[in-house]
Amino acid sequence: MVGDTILKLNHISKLYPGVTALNNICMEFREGEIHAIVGENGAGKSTMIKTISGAIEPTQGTIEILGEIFNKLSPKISRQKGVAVIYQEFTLIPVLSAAENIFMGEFLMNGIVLDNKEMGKKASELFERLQVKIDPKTKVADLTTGFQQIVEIAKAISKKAKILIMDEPSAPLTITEVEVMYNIIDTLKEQGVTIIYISHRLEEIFRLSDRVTIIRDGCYVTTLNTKDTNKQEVIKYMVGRELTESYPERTNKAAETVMNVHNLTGNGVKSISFNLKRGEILGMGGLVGAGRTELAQLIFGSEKIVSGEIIYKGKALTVKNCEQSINAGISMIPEDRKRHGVILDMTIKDNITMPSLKRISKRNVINQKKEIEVTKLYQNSLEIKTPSIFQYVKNLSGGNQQKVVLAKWLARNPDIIIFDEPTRGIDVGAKQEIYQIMNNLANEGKAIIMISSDMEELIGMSDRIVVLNKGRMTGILEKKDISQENILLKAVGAN
Amino acid sequence: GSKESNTDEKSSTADVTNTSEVTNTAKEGQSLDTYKVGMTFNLGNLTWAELTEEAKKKGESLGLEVTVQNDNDDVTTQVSQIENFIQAGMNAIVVAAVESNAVEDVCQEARDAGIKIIAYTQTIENSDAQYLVDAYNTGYACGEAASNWIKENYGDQEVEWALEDLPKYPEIIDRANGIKDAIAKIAPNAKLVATQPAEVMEDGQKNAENFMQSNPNIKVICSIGSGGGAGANEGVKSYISKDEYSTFGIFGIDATEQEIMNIINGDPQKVSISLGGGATHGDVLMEIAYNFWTGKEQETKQYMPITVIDSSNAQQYYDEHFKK
Amino acid sequence: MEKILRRKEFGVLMVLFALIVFFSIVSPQFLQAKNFFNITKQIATVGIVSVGFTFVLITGGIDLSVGYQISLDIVVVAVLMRTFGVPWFLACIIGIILGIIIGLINGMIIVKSHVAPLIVTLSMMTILKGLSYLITNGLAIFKFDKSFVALGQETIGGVIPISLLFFVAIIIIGGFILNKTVYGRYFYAIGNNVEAAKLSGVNVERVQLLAYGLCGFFTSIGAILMLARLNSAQSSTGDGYEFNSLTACVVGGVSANGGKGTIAGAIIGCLIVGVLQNGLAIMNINEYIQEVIKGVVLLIAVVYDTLSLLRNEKIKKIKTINADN
Amino acid sequence: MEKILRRKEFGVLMVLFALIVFFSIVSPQFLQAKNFFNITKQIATVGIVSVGFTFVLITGGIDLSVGYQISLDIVVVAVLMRTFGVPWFLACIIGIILGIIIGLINGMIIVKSHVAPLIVTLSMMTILKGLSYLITNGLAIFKFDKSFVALGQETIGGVIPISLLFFVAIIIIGGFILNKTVYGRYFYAIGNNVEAAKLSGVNVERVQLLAYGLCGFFTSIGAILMLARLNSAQSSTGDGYEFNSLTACVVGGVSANGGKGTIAGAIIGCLIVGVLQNGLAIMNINEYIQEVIKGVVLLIAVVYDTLSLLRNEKIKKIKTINADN
Ligand SMILES: Nc1ncnc2c1ncn2[C@@H]1O[C@H](COP(=O)(O)OP(=O)(O)OP(=O)(O)O)[C@@H](O)[C@H]1O
Ligand SMILES: Nc1ncnc2c1ncn2[C@@H]1O[C@H](COP(=O)(O)OP(=O)(O)OP(=O)(O)O)[C@@H](O)[C@H]1O
Ligand SMILES: [Mg+2]
Ligand SMILES: [Mg+2]
Repeated sequence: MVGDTILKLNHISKLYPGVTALNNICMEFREGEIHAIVGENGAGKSTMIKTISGAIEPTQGTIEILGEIFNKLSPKISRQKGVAVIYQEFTLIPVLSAAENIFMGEFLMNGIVLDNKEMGKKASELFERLQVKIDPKTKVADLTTGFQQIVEIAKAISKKAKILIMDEPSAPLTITEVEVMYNIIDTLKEQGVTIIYISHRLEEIFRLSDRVTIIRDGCYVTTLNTKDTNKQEVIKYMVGRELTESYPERTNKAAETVMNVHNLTGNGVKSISFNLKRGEILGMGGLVGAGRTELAQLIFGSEKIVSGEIIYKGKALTVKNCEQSINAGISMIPEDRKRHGVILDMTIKDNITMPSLKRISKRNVINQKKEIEVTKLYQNSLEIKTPSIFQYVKNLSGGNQQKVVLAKWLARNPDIIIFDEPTRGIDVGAKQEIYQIMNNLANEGKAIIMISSDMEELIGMSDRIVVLNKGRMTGILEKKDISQENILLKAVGAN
Repeated sequence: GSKESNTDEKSSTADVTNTSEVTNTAKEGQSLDTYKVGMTFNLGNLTWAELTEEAKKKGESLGLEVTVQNDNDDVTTQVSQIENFIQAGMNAIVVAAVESNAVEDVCQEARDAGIKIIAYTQTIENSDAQYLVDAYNTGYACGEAASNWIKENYGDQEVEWALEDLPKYPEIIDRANGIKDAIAKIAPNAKLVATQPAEVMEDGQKNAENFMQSNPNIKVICSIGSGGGAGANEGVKSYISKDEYSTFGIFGIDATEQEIMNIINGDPQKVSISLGGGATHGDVLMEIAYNFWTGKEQETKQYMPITVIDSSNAQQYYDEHFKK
Repeated sequence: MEKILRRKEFGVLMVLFALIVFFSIVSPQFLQAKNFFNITKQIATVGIVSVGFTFVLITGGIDLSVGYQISLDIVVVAVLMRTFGVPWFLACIIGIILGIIIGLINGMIIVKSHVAPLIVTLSMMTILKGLSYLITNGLAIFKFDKSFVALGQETIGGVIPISLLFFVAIIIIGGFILNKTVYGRYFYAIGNNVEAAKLSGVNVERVQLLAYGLCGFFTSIGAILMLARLNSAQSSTGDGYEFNSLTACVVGGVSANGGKGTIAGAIIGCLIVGVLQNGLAIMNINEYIQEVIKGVVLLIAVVYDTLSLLRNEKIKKIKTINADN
Repeated sequence: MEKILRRKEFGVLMVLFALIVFFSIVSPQFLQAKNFFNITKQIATVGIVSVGFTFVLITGGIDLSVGYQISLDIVVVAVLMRTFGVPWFLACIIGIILGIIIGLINGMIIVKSHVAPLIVTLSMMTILKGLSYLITNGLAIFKFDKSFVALGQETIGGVIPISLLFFVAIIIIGGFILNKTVYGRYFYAIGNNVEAAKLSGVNVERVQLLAYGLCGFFTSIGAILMLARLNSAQSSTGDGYEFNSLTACVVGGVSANGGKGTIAGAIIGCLIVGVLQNGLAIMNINEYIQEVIKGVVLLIAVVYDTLSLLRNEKIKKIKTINADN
């Protein structure tokens, strides 16, 4: 039941200082289709979405919704025209309840008073449709990232949208939740909603979409019928060259144990025990809220240990804060890149040298020459795409931001690196590069802990996998036992 | 024991006769053994800080229980403080009104509760006693001293002068008018070339520098208070050499220790008008309160003495008031 | 809702109770109905201003001009009544309109220029100060209509001050706006995440404008009550009220960074400051030591409040662990 | 680096130049070396305090106690010299140590209790005020050693005030700390994103402590210069300096939300305020009108500054378009 053109972009360009985010894009979307958009990090996908939703004004070009032509839109007009958006960045207000967030901007009223009852009821209905149990009265701040994302979805579909745009909606979700979301999308499609779907997970594109449009460096490349194409072809259009999606082999085998974790308890996790060897990648699996991030924080020393101990290099590790654990040789790439990984309003150089600043200083006076040297070194080796190392990190695309985070820890030369969702929201090309870097690090004899909700990646990269369920360790899988089924069994707590 | 010593103090400090009036003036619930006096003052003001310190000492010697509150120069705070004094069961309240009209109603409330209101510096209609400054004449005395100095040193020459005023307070506006009128009358050839407000010394100093910059020929600066006077003294010294000190005249009001020292040291400051000094006022106010306690008759309105302090009497004034 | 409220303001409420208990024990005059009404009269203006201030703080802004807004408001109302013989009721309405206009001007400049509210309202403070002094020349204007003065001084049935009624009414209106209306939600939304609010279709500019306008509105009402209480208008009167309101709000848990706080909290903050001042004054303590005590108590109050909040969160975390097992 | 700096402060620098040109035209006395030194003497203290204030603001904090820090510092130094006969040099050192200690106490409370800096330093302000008055009983202490007073009043070669040398030295030290040292970088990092900074191994507590300590240090130096200039110590002296410093910093583009600003900006801010005050005073304009003008000029200055930043970005955009085609 795919019908006429519902939305059309005419010669859309968007320029930022030093960056052409969109370059003369022309394309159209048909009523009732699921239209996927793919492209590398920084290709301009989010920017395009934002011109449609009215969040930003295009520098040039017009947008046509149902035959009506606009030079620019505002969030309000766009929504009146039936466009609803799930942005890549959260648009929830943490202190307000789930129900209030869903109706933000269009509250239900009872006279001049907010109709909280009705909103609560409607929200409950929405959550039922989405098959999740969330109390509409819960403050969003008290929900986990996964549930927050579901509130975002509920918020978008509450609007009876004709066009629903989803910018990487699955990034913060784990497998079970993604399934739930697929079902929602299928239902919406049946109802005739046009869906624009952006994702770096190609399997999703092939599972869901009718057509797929590829964007590269702000330019429109092509639009394909999904059933007439394959992953290889899409990737080729995306990166402009042949690239195979695979997990590189490691030469070096795990050697001596560098860290022993005994009965570690605190920060919401309990009685965790495992060991970590040089040269291995230890995976961590589990459902959303299993407490993997919490465990990582305990090991990294950013949260307090209540009981249990960590033996590191033969000695008990007693650190009071991150500074001490970093000095001991442990580092962490956090899952929330924008909030914890980088400082958006500082330059690439300042971000990369932040953990090693004291090393390139004499009596606390920074050796600026050396600082630039170090930055350039890692900019080149990780191929961070930027006009200048003095660029603010906020102006980089997600993948390049993640590389900045990597660079800042590589510059510190740690022994143990914890990767928490290292490829979330990162394009295939950059993913491969990050896998390669992880492998190189393991080969160099570093010990790596990798938390990932991407099952394929977890299986592909890990030597062993620790599985958590509700803050408890339910098992550790050796290489030979690793399979999707085994991980899921342990993740849901079945023994 | 304390009661006897209080009685001793009483007879030694004032010729008091314990009449039956004491019982008449005291209201029910107010103890006759103690007499509680509340004072609400802006303690950022040097003279008043000195006043309240002396009042506490003097009060103690008279057997009065003195409580001081800092109104921070804020009328609403002051009104609240008077309300709190009423609540706390004071027998008398000394009010240095930030703005007299604003405290009228609450003062009446206090009097209805049998509390004596003693107004200080500013007229309060609803008061039982007032200790006032004749603002205009104080200013006039300052202007007069400046005029005489101009005539002595510059004759009928056209001399430029500047004024440090503070038009935030009505009473101070009167002082400024007094200064201006006196000079216009006695030294009509003197020309007022600049006016800036000064509350504290820092303002006074900054003003003087700016005056000297904009009008280098200024020979006289008059100020409505001691901040302007002592501040101008420091400011002017950075513009003229030591041997020029005698050709420059600064005329202040309040006669603080610092101003008197300036005069004694032969600085540009030539005169300050004394209104008796903070310490003296503290004594007077406590005596007024004491008289209410004992029921002794007194004038309902008293004025502060206006005395010109110049090089002839500065040392003597210093010895009397400040020598420790 | 009620539970959250109770939890959030619990710490400061405890501090307030502790103060009241302490002062009641040490001074017999403190715990009297009369004194309670004294305190409410004394904090009525700062309390009413704080309601508007809370709105602005929640949106992530600040209004340092409220002090001299008060000055200008009372001076204008006074001149209208005394110089132009305008009936007091009409004069008050004009004063309130003036307050709203000043608030809207603040809001308009902030919204249109994107300059930090701090500096816009700081400049506005200076401008309003100058204007207010220009009108009065620094002199006081006084003696108003009896029925007007009654607003600030009289009581109903010889007990309840009229100003307390106004105060309570404003608290109810403020609480209503913040909790029950769309705009209350928008204030929080903007203060928490202005970008997200914008993307959700909230007209951020209009809502900010509203917050400053309401602040001007409430401030003018507070100003009028103060004028009636003092029965005299002077340009220096409002000086420092921005500090007092800020202190009350922040003590009461309204975040100066936006997005957090309640009217109840702000009012408890006002009460803590008011009780502290009143209690210390009644106790007859050296005036300078009073200042030190005031500072120390405020500090203890907020530290206690923050720590009790933190502890609450810890308990919650521990509870989750236990519940899971 | 230099380019970025130049761009950032360009707007306010233009405002400063415009003011100087204007005053030079309307009043011949304005543009004299002597007057330039006057202005620097007049703003030396607020300027020096603003350097420390900038540090604190950049870390995302605020120190409202600087005003009464000044009062306590000068009163203590004065008492040491006059009452205890301590040599002035030693007294100054003790004063500076006192300043550092006060700063560290502020920092310690903020770091350990996680209470908002605004309210901690507001309480501290009240405490310091009380202490300072307790020491002096509100009275003035004056007439100090000639060589001490020279620091604030004398000139070198009859032209350059000694206080200007101190001022310049402090600016250089402040700029050095902020731009060249590890800690300067950490200040920005914390102010921008305290979580990310912590996870990058920045010892946030230590760095915050340092910022407040430095603020106390610079404030005490400013206080000593002021004492020497006034040749008199009084507890009310420092009142309002927190406002003056805040104004100067914010006018100069230091963000009150942390993470943004430079020493150069803060000093330009001080100069704008200082020149404005001096120029208007020299013009001998009615003081109420002066207030209004001051407010309006400040407002125009910051609006112009913000808009010119926005425009800059637009201009760059247009350039990019042209370059692309
Ligand atoms: N506000 C901005 N200022 C400057 N440059 C920007 C801004 N927003 C985006 N860009 C740049 O525009 C380009 C396109 O960014 P956009 O976020 O649309 O990419 P994307 O395709 O969504 O990438 P990702 O997959 O990482 O989300 C990038 O190079 C980015 O650095
Ligand atoms: N339904 C829920 N509602 C609220 N909080 C929850 C819920 N489920 C778990 N949590 C809390 O969330 C935290 C763990 O969430 P988090 O998402 O960080 O875990 P994770 O294993 O790292 O998951 P992710 O796969 O997202 O990385 C724990 O503190 C847990 O108590
Ligand atoms: Mg994107
Ligand atoms: Mg996680």
